[in-house]
Amino acid sequence: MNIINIILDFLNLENFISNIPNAEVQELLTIVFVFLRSDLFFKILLFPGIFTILITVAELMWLELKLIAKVQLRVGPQYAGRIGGILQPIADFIKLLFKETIVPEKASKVLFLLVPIMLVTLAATTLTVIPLSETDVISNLDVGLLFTFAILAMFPILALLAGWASNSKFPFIGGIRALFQQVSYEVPLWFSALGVVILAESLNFNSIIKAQSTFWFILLLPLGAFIFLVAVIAETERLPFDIPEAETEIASGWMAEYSGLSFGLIMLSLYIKLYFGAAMFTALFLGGWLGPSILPPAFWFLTKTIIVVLIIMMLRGVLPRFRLADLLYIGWRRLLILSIVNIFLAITVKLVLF
Amino acid sequence: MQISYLSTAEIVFILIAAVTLIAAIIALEAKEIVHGALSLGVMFLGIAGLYILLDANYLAMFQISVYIGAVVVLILFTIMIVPREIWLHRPFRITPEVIAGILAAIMLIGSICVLYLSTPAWSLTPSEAPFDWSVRRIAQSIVIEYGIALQILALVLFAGLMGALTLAKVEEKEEETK
Amino acid sequence: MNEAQIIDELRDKFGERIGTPERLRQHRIVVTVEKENLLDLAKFVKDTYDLNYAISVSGIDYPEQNKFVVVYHLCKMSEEGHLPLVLTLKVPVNRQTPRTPSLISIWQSVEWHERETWELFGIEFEGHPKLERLLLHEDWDEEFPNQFPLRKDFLLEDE
Amino acid sequence: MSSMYFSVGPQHPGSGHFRMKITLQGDIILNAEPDPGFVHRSVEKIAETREYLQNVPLIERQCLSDVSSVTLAYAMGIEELLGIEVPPRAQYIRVIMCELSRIMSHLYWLAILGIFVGHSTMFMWGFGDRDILITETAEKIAGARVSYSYIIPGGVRYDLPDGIKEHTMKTLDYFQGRLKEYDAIFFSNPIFKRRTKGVGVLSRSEAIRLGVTGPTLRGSGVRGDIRKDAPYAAYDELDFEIPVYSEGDSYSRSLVRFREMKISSSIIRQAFENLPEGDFKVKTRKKVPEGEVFSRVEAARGELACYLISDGTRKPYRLKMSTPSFRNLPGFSLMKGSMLADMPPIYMSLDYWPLETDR
Repeated sequence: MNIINIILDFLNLENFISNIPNAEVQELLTIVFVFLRSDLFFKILLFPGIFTILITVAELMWLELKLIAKVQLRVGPQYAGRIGGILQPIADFIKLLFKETIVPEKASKVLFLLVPIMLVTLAATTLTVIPLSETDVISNLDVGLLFTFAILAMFPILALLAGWASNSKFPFIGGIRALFQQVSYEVPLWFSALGVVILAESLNFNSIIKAQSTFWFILLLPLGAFIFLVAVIAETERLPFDIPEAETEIASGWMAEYSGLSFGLIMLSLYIKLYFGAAMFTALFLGGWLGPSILPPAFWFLTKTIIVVLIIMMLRGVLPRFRLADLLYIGWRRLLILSIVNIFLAITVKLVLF
Repeated sequence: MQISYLSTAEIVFILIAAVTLIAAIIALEAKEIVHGALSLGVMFLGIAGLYILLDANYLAMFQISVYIGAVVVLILFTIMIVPREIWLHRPFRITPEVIAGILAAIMLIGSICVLYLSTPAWSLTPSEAPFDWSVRRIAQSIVIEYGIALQILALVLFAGLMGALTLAKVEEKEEETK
Repeated sequence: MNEAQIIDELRDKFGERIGTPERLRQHRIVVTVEKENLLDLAKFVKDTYDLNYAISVSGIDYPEQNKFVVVYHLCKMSEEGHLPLVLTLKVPVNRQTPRTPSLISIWQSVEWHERETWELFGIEFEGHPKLERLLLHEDWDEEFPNQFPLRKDFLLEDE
Repeated sequence: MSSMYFSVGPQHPGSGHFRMKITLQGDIILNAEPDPGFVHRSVEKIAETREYLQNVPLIERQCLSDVSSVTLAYAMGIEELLGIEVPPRAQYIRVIMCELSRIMSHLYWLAILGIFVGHSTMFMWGFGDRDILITETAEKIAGARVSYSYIIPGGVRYDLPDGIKEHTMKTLDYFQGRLKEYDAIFFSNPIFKRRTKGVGVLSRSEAIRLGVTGPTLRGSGVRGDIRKDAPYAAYDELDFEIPVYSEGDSYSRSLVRFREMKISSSIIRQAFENLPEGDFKVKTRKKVPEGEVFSRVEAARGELACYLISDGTRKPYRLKMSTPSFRNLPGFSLMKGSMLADMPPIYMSLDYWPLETDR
């Protein structure tokens, strides 16, 4: 019995439907209501679906504002909401909602407007396979890890398309940079996750998490965890790898021409992606929802994820931006080799411990 | 009283197939070449959807990450780097290539028809005893059953890669001497 | 190398071809030179005294005397710093046909200064590679044809 | 491979009121041409229509981050023409204000450099400390935060207020602690070093040939500083060193400015210690005798020269300001051949101030 069912019972719409004379419409609506009352719909809409993600992401934005403000000896948002401007991201989003969306002249209009929507859709899709607890997962896919990587592989296309569709030079350079960066950091990302797969003997997130009940994999594969974290930061375009958005070089890069709601959607997708990267790190290396059973597993998962996100955010306070050439150098010459070493380490650990 | 005559899997199949086909046609016919490349990506996505319908999740994921994550990205990148004018204004003319293409299409469709007619039982739903698609099973079949074939394939690929690198190197040197 | 020496040497070397070198105050020497002898003098001071550093190029408008004066301020820069001495070259230019040779072949650093002087005074520097709009806006010529803001006959609105 | 042309500025987060015309091939900058003039106000022309004293607020508008040095050059020129001797107390106060201005300007530069390489903390710290520490001290002395028109021909406008010495000393103590933190978080940062070391190298001879000035020159190994070479105000009575780095890259130019902030605070301390008693201003006449004068000061961005011609009236006949930013314009040629990502560090290491160029 979930909250949607309670609300539907309260509204008592089924009674109303049974009075509809047309039998076909009646049956169709009945099927819709069965879906609305189902567990799947609850998972998609409320927990661990859209609602939870939006709230988490909004509060992550607020945490970032506050945390960076602390580092920079400022106060940060204060007025929206009672506790230190906790509603600031929501206020920001509402502001963006009412701003005009300007499409540049000679831009490829359909693509230009489609890209933010696709970005948010993709970002949200990845979260369907991340388990907040053993049961709180929308789809317990047997190839969950591969699925997330497959979706991640589609992000650079969208960044490139955003840059191309804007028909403007800075976004185009930004798009190309995003492509370079994300494609080349996908390789270390895959390879470092491979170590985990070797240890857990599975691509399913729940099985991977369960395999960590004795040791978290960060203890067994510290090198892999480090590579994975770096690659996640690069994939999510956070500092020090925010090269595709480098403001002072190429004026916000591939999202330079976006404004209003479409810009809001892009920011939302980037934050969902950040949350998703941290969630993946949690699931692969920090034992996911494992934790003392005093509190529910979802609490442990969210706590660990938020801590990882905060670590990534803290980097923004202390590190400047890399050059693209340095980034590619690190990716191909250092991380790739290290991640291959990591696979050998994983095999060794596997042979010794299990 | 029956709402639909098709099962859910069949509806989904028809939708995905339609999207795939339309995307394939757009990929060939689009005037803006970027749109064409994009619909190629959509087509690959549709094919991945078909794989999922056939319970081949592993294959579907690789379809997405290899074809969309690598091939489409490469195509898009190449298109965007090359100046736009080259792609525009290609008048349609019946050349030997066109005739050959039409012939090939007829042969392909014909052979598919022959295959379809010669296959007795044909169903969209997965077979009764589904093949074990688990990752462990795939790994075993790749490494143990087809291990030698894989090694040879890897060697061939490696040789090809080295050859490509050598060729690229030679060209670079020639450019330098110029 | 003191100022009196430089003045003497310049007088000996160039004689009538330049105006009398004048010591204004400590570290400041002013030489007036016609544009025909400008390049010779510039080469000489650069080679002899190693005045390798051009500080500024300015124009002055004297409408009553029907002339512009282009003023070069030169000094010596070594690894250990400036020499306090500043040599000033003054080049009178006819106001009707304002042309003078550019010193860019001797001091690279006068490039932007000469371009600015060209733009604001209308003095043409022969041999300057790029005399193009620098500070004024692009449609200045349409709005104020043949007017140069730093000339004395260009009046501001509140004058 | 075809090249790509675009303008950085005037509507760009990394340009200021100014434009760079960049031609890019791949990721390499083929050509970078500065295009100043977006904020040209013809200060030199307006100065010819105003009286000498009225010009003080006018000319300090050309460089709002470093107003003291600009007005000091102008005031020194007039004093030389009038033949008056400025009282020693005023000279010391001038030194204090000039060094405060220098710190202010360098902090501004440091903050912008921070955000240019993507370090937002340096940006916030730089601006925060500039506003809270330095600008406030200047306000206590001169009565305004930025454009205080404090240095006038004949001395300074007001005497120092009571208790300013203690306040400044306390501020400087705190500020020097902050400098250590800047070093820890920014100048010792490996990514910052990687982005600036060996980037935009200007050799010693080339620096002299192009006629660059100030920290840009000193970052190339030339010990050129007017404060030492042709001392003015009270600089010849104070003990300070000139930081010089010989690598000539963006990093050494940045380090020169960073060390200068520390040296400036020690100069201010010395000036307060040795501050003589006496007048802070002498009477001047409104009419300035005929003549010409060329006065030079070392502003925050380099040598600032003021060429003043008087025809014996109340207004200057011609006033030419040769500003350091204008003279650093050839430095933009350093961008040729470097990557697009090197553009912000090179641009900022020149410490270019568009308003000063345009005047």
